[in-house]
Amino acid sequence: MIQLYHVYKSYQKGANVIEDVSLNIDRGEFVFLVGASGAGKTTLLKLLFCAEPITSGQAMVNNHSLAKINPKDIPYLRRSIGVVFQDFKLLNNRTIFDNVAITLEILGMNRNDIRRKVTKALKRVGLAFMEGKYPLELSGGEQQRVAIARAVVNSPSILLADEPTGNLDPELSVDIMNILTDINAMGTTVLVATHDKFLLQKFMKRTIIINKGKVSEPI
Amino acid sequence: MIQLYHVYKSYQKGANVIEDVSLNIDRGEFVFLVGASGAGKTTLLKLLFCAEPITSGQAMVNNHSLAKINPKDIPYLRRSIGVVFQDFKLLNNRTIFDNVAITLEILGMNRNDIRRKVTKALKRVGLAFMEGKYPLELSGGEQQRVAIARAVVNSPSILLADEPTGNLDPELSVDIMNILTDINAMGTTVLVATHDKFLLQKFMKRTIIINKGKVSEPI
Amino acid sequence: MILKKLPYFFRKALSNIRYSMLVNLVTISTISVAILIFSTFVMIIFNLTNLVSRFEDDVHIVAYLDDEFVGGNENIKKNLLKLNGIEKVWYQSKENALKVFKESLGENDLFLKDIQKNPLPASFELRLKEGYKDRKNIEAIAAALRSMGIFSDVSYGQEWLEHFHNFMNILKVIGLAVGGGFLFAAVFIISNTIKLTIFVRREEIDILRLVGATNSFIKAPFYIEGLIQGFVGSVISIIGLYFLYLVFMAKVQTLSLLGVNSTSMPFLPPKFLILLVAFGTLLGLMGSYISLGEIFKRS
Amino acid sequence: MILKKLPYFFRKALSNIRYSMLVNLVTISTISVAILIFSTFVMIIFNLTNLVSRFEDDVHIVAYLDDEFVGGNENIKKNLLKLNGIEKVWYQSKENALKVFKESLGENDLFLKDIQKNPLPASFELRLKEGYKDRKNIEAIAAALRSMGIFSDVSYGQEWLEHFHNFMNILKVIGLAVGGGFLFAAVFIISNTIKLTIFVRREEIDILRLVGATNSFIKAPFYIEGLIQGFVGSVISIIGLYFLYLVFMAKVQTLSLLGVNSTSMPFLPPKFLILLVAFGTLLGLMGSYISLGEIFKRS
Ligand SMILES: Nc1ncnc2c1ncn2[C@@H]1O[C@H](COP(=O)(O)OP(=O)(O)OP(=O)(O)O)[C@@H](O)[C@H]1O
Ligand SMILES: Nc1ncnc2c1ncn2[C@@H]1O[C@H](COP(=O)(O)OP(=O)(O)OP(=O)(O)O)[C@@H](O)[C@H]1O
Ligand SMILES: [Mg+2]
Ligand SMILES: [Mg+2]
Repeated sequence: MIQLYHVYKSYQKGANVIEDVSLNIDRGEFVFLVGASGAGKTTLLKLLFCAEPITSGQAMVNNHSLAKINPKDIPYLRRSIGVVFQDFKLLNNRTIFDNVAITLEILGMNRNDIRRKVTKALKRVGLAFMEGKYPLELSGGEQQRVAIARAVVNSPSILLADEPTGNLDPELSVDIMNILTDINAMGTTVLVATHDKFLLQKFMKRTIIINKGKVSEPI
Repeated sequence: MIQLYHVYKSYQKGANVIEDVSLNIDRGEFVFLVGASGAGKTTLLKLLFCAEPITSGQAMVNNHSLAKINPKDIPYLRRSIGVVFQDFKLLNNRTIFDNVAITLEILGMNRNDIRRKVTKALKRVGLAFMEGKYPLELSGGEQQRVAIARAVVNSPSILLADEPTGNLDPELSVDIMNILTDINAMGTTVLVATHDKFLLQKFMKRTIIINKGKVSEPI
Repeated sequence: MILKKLPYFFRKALSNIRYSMLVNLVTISTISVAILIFSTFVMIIFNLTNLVSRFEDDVHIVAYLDDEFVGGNENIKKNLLKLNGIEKVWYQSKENALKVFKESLGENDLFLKDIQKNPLPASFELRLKEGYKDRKNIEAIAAALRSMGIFSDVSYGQEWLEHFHNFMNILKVIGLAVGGGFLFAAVFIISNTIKLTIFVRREEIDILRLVGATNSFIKAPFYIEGLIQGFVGSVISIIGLYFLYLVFMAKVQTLSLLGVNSTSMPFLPPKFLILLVAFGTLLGLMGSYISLGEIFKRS
Repeated sequence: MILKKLPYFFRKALSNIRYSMLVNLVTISTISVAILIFSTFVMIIFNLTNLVSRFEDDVHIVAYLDDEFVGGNENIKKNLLKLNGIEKVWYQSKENALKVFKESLGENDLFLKDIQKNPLPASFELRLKEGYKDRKNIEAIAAALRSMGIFSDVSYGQEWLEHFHNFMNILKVIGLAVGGGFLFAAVFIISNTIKLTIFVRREEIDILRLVGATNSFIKAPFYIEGLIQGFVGSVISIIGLYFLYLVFMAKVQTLSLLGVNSTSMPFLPPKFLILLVAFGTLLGLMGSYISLGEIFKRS
């Protein structure tokens, strides 16, 4: 599903943020990505959905080669990947419902299906009653859950979650992680960047450690 | 320093987000504010620096009555309060240095003092070498630390930190908390909203629990 | 594919307009003003052209019969009517000419007291058909008349025509320059404004891209929004223009200038109004198109 | 207090401009175009006024001496010069008048062949001083001349003056209307554009308020930014105007229209240019002022 082979990424010349990363994540896996602040977690995820180009190396995501992908194909790659952004990236001038619906509208789904799916996703994250509100009227944790709902609403084949519980209390964090493991059980490959040691311990999953751009795995 | 007396806050009529909160925080105290997502932590903090008006009740912050404050005095109240916003609120078109310097520029401090103080604050949060970068070139945790640096740079008499470690790994979180306790030791009243049970346990401080807008304290 | 989604894009555009009401109000009002300037100019040019064509109506040729020529003027008249572009011919005899001249002098006929012989020639006045009143045709007809050999002089206000021609040339140059300038200004200001409104929403665009929207999916609602802005803006500007027109006419009538009235200075005909709205709508669309192109290239 | 911080605000404004280059380019270019339109209009009006004042130079009065009056014309001349507003006086005798008339007829002096008595009167031509060439003064002088009782007729191109007066009236109405319209359009478009640019930065404004900046602290750099935008925009528009002027003059000269040249149609004098720049700068400032007011009231 995700294969990286000697991947490098630098924003400015000289400073490698991702350094010689080789990595293989199979279809249906659930993987934690951990590392200190600034280690490169977000950058690594960004590479996977083409938010940033890789500087060198080879990478395959969902049968697309990241190094050689045609710009026209990027939207289609992204549609198969659900992303929970660290900073949520909600549209402040659209309602919660519309924010979650975007993913489905992009696919050209009809309005009834959209309503059904969005309502279900919002219910799952405990925000069904907030669908008419706007992001800025929500608490930090609520916004984060909207972002999660948007990422999972279409049962993507890959789910990238960047610090998805940073603004959530421990109980909610477990709820959310349960949603992610559920979706994983249904076939989605899940990659979660997190700082939360508690979650790592509670959900014993494959863990990739990233340190100053270099990855390693504890055995 | 901070006194609330039967304070209510509602964004829409009928739904109280803060309900009948009475609270007293003395000069020099260090207080944790904990509660589930959407409990009203951020809202409570917003009341204190006049980002939102209180709906009813009485409140005194730094000798200003929040219910009766003259809009012209609000900037001066805010200058005595350092705030770490849950969503950072950095200026994306200014450098890290300039972002931290704002608080001091507002006070009309001279450039040398500003340079000295900002450099020191950035060093404290481990970002001295990033002063020329822009917020969007920083990782989530780095941005959060810039927000912290901005809040503490002027040694305010009150520090309100909303989830200041949500994007930080456990080690850094402890570092940051140490900064906050240091600043507290020098006289600043500190109020930290957090979900992080680990921090609560490690730093045994007065803890206020907020649940659906109502506060209580474990004895 | 895109066409099938048109209703969706339209809904989206409308809700975008609702979402960012302030920005849209600003944009639409700027478009209105820009087009108002341009359409005011169009109206002025339109009326000037009208006026000029009424000047042209006056154009005629006078052919003075040679005193030595003797012959039936009815015959000549028939021949003249056979010429290309002649609508009507009047004959004026020598006696008649002197009478008219005397009348025009009124009591100041100091010089005529002592006259023994009528010095004025008989003449034919020729009215021209529509389409033959331009300089070229007039000169051609005059040449034809001269070549008949029976006229001592052919006059068609050469000097006046020369001036008129010059004036029209200046008008053309100024009209093209000013009109082009206004057009450019309108296009420029509108596309600049739309650029800003899109810039206000660059974050939205970025987010849409990140969640897998194709460029055309993102752009389509903006195009439609630009289209609507251009349409509404130009309709408003036409309403404004009409209002200005009414105010101007009222003002002009109280000052009773040159007998200007709504017949001599009509409002733009519907054809022009439709063209202006179409033009404004197109500008809105183009503005979005160009601005989006730039913003997409940038990132 | 605020004044002391001026250098700081200036630095801030400059770095803001640098930070949001795109938005500033858009704003400045819009301002340029808006002011360009207005200043083009100012230039046209300026030249028209120039032209008109040259028409006025031609204004003079001719007083025809009564044939029955006998007396020294030198004496009359002296008296005439004593009248208010007279600059120069020329005398033309009866004989001279006839000579000039004959010359003007050239070979067509059909009527004069048989003349026995010179019908033309002697006359005085009066040139007026600057400031006395308007209708009112002319008519006053004419009345004074008539009341002297020695002139059979006083002529000062009454009809022409009438037409001229009418024309000037129309010009004034149109000039005021169009000028006012352009002015309004420029003000409106500029303040709208600045509103958008400030709207682009509303988040920045919100953040500054949250960290304790006073309104004036937040606004000052925007004012200065608006000022700079207005200044740069209007300087650019003047450069553009000059360029247009050169192009127009070149075009006009190749078409050799009406002997227009750089003396008869000069560029705007420095005083006007300075006024235009001052006006543009003020507009930029006012635009920021109004827009900020609105945005601050909103929140
Ligand atoms: N757009 C950018 N331009 C330049 N440098 C960048 C950019 N984005 C990230 N960086 C740098 O790359 C490094 C890794 O950033 P990244 O966001 O991947 O870290 P992270 O592991 O997600 O950290 P965190 O846990 O704080 O979110 C950081 O030091 C950051 O400053
Ligand atoms: N501007 C607003 N308009 C309407 N409702 C709001 C607004 N801001 C917050 N709320 C609501 O008030 C409640 C409390 O929000 P608040 O942000 O105070 O929660 P919080 O305790 O900070 O939660 P979190 O831990 O998720 O940040 C939430 O249910 C939220 O939806
Ligand atoms: Mg990150
Ligand atoms: Mg909160």
